[in-house]
Amino acid sequence: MDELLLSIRELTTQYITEDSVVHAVNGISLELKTGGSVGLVGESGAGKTTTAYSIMGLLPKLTGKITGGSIIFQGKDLTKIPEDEMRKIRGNQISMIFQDPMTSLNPILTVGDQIAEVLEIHGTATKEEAIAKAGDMLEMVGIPRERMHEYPHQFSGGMKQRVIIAIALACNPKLLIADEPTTALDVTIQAQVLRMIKELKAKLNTSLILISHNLGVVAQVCENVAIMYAGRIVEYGPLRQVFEAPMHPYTEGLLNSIPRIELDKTRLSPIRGMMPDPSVVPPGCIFRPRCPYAEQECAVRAPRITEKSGRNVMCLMHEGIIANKMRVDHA
Amino acid sequence: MEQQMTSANLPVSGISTDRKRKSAFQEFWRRFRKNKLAVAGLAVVVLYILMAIFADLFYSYDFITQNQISNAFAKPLTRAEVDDGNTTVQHLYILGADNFGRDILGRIIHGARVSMVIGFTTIAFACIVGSALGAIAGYYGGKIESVIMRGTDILLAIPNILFALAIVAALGPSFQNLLLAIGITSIPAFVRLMRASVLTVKNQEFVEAARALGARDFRIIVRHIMPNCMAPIIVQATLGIAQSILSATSLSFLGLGIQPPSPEWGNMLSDARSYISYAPHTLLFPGLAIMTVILAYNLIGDGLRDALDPKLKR
Amino acid sequence: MIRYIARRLLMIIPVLIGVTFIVFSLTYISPGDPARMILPQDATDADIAHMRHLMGLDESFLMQYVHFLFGFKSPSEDSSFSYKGLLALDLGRSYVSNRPVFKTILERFPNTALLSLFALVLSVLLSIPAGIISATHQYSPSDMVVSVLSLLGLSMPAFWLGMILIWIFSVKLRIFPSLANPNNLKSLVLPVITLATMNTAVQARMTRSSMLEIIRQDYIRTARAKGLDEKKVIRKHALNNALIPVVTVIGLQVGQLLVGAVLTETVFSYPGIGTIMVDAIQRKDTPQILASVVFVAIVFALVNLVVDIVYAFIDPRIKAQYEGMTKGK
Amino acid sequence: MHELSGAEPILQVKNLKKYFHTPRGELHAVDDVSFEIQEGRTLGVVGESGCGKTTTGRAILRLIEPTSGSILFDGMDITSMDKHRLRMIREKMQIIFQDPYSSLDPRMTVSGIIAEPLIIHRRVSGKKELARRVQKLMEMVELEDRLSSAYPHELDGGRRQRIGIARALALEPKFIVCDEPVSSLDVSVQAQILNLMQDLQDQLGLTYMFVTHDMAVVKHISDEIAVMYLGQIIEKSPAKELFRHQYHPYSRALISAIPKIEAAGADTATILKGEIGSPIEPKPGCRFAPRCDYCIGKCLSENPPLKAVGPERYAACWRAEEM
Repeated sequence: MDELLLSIRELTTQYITEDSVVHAVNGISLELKTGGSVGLVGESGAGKTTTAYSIMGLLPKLTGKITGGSIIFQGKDLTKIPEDEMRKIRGNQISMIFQDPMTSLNPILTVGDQIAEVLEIHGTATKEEAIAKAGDMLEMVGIPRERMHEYPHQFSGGMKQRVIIAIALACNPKLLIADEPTTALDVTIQAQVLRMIKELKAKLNTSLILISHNLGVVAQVCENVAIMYAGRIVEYGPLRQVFEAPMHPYTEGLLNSIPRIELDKTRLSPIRGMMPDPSVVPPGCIFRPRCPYAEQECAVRAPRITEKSGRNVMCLMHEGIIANKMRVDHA
Repeated sequence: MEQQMTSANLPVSGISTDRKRKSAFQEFWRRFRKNKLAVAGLAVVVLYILMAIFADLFYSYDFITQNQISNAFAKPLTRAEVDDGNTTVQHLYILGADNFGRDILGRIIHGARVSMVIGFTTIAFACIVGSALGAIAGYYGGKIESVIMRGTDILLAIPNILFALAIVAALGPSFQNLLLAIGITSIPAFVRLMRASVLTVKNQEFVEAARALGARDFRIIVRHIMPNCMAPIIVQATLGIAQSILSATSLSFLGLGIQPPSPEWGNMLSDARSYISYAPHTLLFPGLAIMTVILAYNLIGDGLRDALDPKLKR
Repeated sequence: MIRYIARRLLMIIPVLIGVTFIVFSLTYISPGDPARMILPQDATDADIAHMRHLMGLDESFLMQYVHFLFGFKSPSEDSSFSYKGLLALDLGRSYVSNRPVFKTILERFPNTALLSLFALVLSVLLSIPAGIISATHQYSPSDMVVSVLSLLGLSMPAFWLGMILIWIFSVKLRIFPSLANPNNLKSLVLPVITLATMNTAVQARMTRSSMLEIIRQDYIRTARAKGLDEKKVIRKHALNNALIPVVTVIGLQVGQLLVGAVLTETVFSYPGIGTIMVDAIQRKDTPQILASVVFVAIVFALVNLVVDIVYAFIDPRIKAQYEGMTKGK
Repeated sequence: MHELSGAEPILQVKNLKKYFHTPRGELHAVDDVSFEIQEGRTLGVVGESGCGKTTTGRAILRLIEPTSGSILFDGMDITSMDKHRLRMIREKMQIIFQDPYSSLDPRMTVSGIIAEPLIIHRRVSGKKELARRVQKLMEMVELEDRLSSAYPHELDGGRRQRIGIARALALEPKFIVCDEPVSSLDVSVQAQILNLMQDLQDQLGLTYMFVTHDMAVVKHISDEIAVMYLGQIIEKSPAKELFRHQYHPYSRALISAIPKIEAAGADTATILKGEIGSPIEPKPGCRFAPRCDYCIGKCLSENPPLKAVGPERYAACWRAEEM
């Protein structure tokens, strides 16, 4: 099964408020095959979650707006279809898992009801069947089915995240978007949940977009990785290649910033400076002020996506406009 | 000792420029000003305060308490002769006259004085006492807290005007007793609010940081906790003034507040009640006066809430 | 659950003791001397002292409070000076009518309860939908209308509103009578509207802000992500959670209704507990005032008890909090 | 006095306990913890949520009153100190907090926050000197001078954490409890702050107790690491050694659970069964036993003490030698 499931082209999403326009996502393109997986990596404010909300059609109504590009899912452009149709896709063909399991479940409904609800909405079951299936789903995520009559506050954080995964996978979706699914969890629980996601993904042949700031988490689960910076995908490619030999200075900086247990580093080499203000878009390369390799040309010419041996990178060094000063073996 | 004085008096923010400190207020003002209704409310309140202060410039107190029976129930905009001491003069009743022929506008203007005084004094009292009790309860907890909070529960168990009613009934209707009654019944709201915000702020790490630095309780409460609890208290004070004015007029309406012939809005309405059918203007204008001022305070309260809400910041 | 209710019941006892103590203290310090009020103008000091003894007024403050709670047996043959105490719902007789005070209260209370109940139902029916529409259509014209109306309602003194309604509907249009009595439903329309206005305003504002708060919660986003349509998101996920604080407010509003009833009943000359109180205060009828205030406070406390219990039924977290506590012991 | 003898521990914690009363029973947040830290070194305290690492840090500064046990700082017993002497000792011991958003008073300016310790302890005698000292501190943590009159909410997380560090350094302490100081920061900023903290330690000879849940961070910054589980230290070891070999099954699982970048796709994690137990009235026996694959009968009845299992290595496991 190598067919294209999702194809995002030049997606641009903005938050428009009285005072300013926040350019959250600036023309990103991304493709995902059926059964494939891609990790979206970046720091806060990189536009990862906005990308997910754009796909789900869950942008805040009053402020968030897709201002350009398309999201083609199984031949349909999700940015164009009416809300009614989008609703039939949401939770059914595309599901999402959120960061904070503590607040993502309705406190006054039992977990069983909350799982059964999604089955009822999408007409896959009668009430009784839905409840029975909800029990199956709980068991699938490793929770005894008897606990379906309990309320969220009776579950630990890790257990709640399992319930949320059960909700997301109940309708056997084609695409699962996991937004920092383990960030709020402890390491040992994270390991449990990650393994479960991986196993269920393989079992159900679901495609996965995993959003995380943790490079290790993405490395555990995804085949491909997209590195996001200031609303752009600055580097994309097979995960191992990207992490072993980053082509974009930001990816390199990111890898140099994190302490790693496999390496005995005595000193880290952080990226200098801060993420730019997303309401101001300067000309040239957005990473230039923080880039150790930047030249004058970078201030005026915006880099384009360059394809190189199956990988995409957005940097003038790879367009051949300025000299490539990066050492390939960064580690 | 001297050493202690000099360093204790050293303002922490002495280093920061005044420009920046002002900007915190400017920031607040910028947000408040966006809310046009709140600004209108503020304008109305300022107007009423000016009216209260300069009431004698418009109508002398003697004049508006003096009966002019011949002009009873004069309609608005009637020009009539009134007895001014020894002479008779022509007088324009802008909003008409009441059952004793007294000028309604004059009485409303003088009534503003009574209402403003009641609103400010009762709430100032309740705010100081209530916030202090609430802060102590929230900060120290334990037995002190239980005592304060049980006391508050008891006060809250008697619906507020009813409690004021009981106080006035026991002590007799007078201006002081009215202030006392409304002041006391306004306390619990401040206690609860202050305690709740102190509990929230107390557990913030910056308070723990101050303690780790070796700051004393007094400094922690005054410098760190209180300033961060003020927003809801300011909002409550504003809404409290509205509530206080409403309670005072209600009690006066029942004949338990300000006693005639003092000009007071509730009183005026109490008199007007008997003449609804043939002098509705005696009913209409004092009521409108109450409503506008209470509305104004409520609008300011809402505006303050939005402008001070930390959740909306950033 | 039964334990929870029992615990809540126990918790209102100190509150009631406090309330009765405060009200009793207030009458104790009040300057008028009941003995002098009962006796004719020309009574001598000795007569008054004797009467004070007969009424139990010569005893210590604490003793009098004990009498107030548990009853007083007068040394006089005139049984009207004796009473069985608050616990037996007997606080003696009115100085004015010479009837047992609680008899009057219990006779009139159903009238007040009827009025308040109508007002409560009306305000709930109006305010909750209004608050929801307002919150779910934030910044829309309907939100503006609800916000402005609720602000006006909040700012209008009930007694003034009542009189304005009388002027329009009784005097001008002659649709409804200006005097209300419990046997004539039509006469209750104006007082019910008068009484309900403030509550409706408060509840609508509360529902709106509670709803706006809930709509921002993560689990609402989860519900949307399931593909639920907006109406169901509101009905099934947002509403129940948003109503939890609203229920508390409604409980507190009952107190406001009882207060409002005093004013409304006065305006419409309605024979309820409010008019009893106002009459009693004007005539310095101490036992009657005392009994009325204590009675209302007890009713208020019981209503809030019921609200707390309802609360625990709606919100499983509260129930669990309590069950967890008992399990530990 | 002790500066000359480097082997002398600056902090000694003996049998520290902190129990909280809860409606469900006694919560053993910290249960008999002992350790010491040598001057100028960093002890990393690591564990998952609810393991008692934060409580330990706060109890050492007596921000939380310990239930029992003793804390010796520079040879002085802190646990028995009265309020006055405690305030004095706090000049020498400071804390840096996790959340740079809630640890700074939102109504104070940057310079006001940094100046506060100097004012409380009357370290300066005039406005000018105060301003100079604040400026120097800001320089030390690489905060731009122009920010001195800014409010915390106007700044990003990294800069806020620098303010917190400057405030802690103002009184020239010897020892700092760092409570998850980089956990809420983005990776690039996290690296900047970690480097800053290391530089300051070198310059000023600081001793750190570094509390965190992040294994990679703790390995990077610590000389020695104590692993905590349900209120107890279950393994203690020089930092690098710990990652080569673990004597306690929990440490082993913890380390194997860290998602590694190198091992992309290859899932090597040892998955622990179940979840962390309840610290409320713990059952006798090893606290980790219910989740442990190596559990034997003895583990269920007797709680293993922390004992030496190698040079500078300690573990609290009956089967440590077999591991």
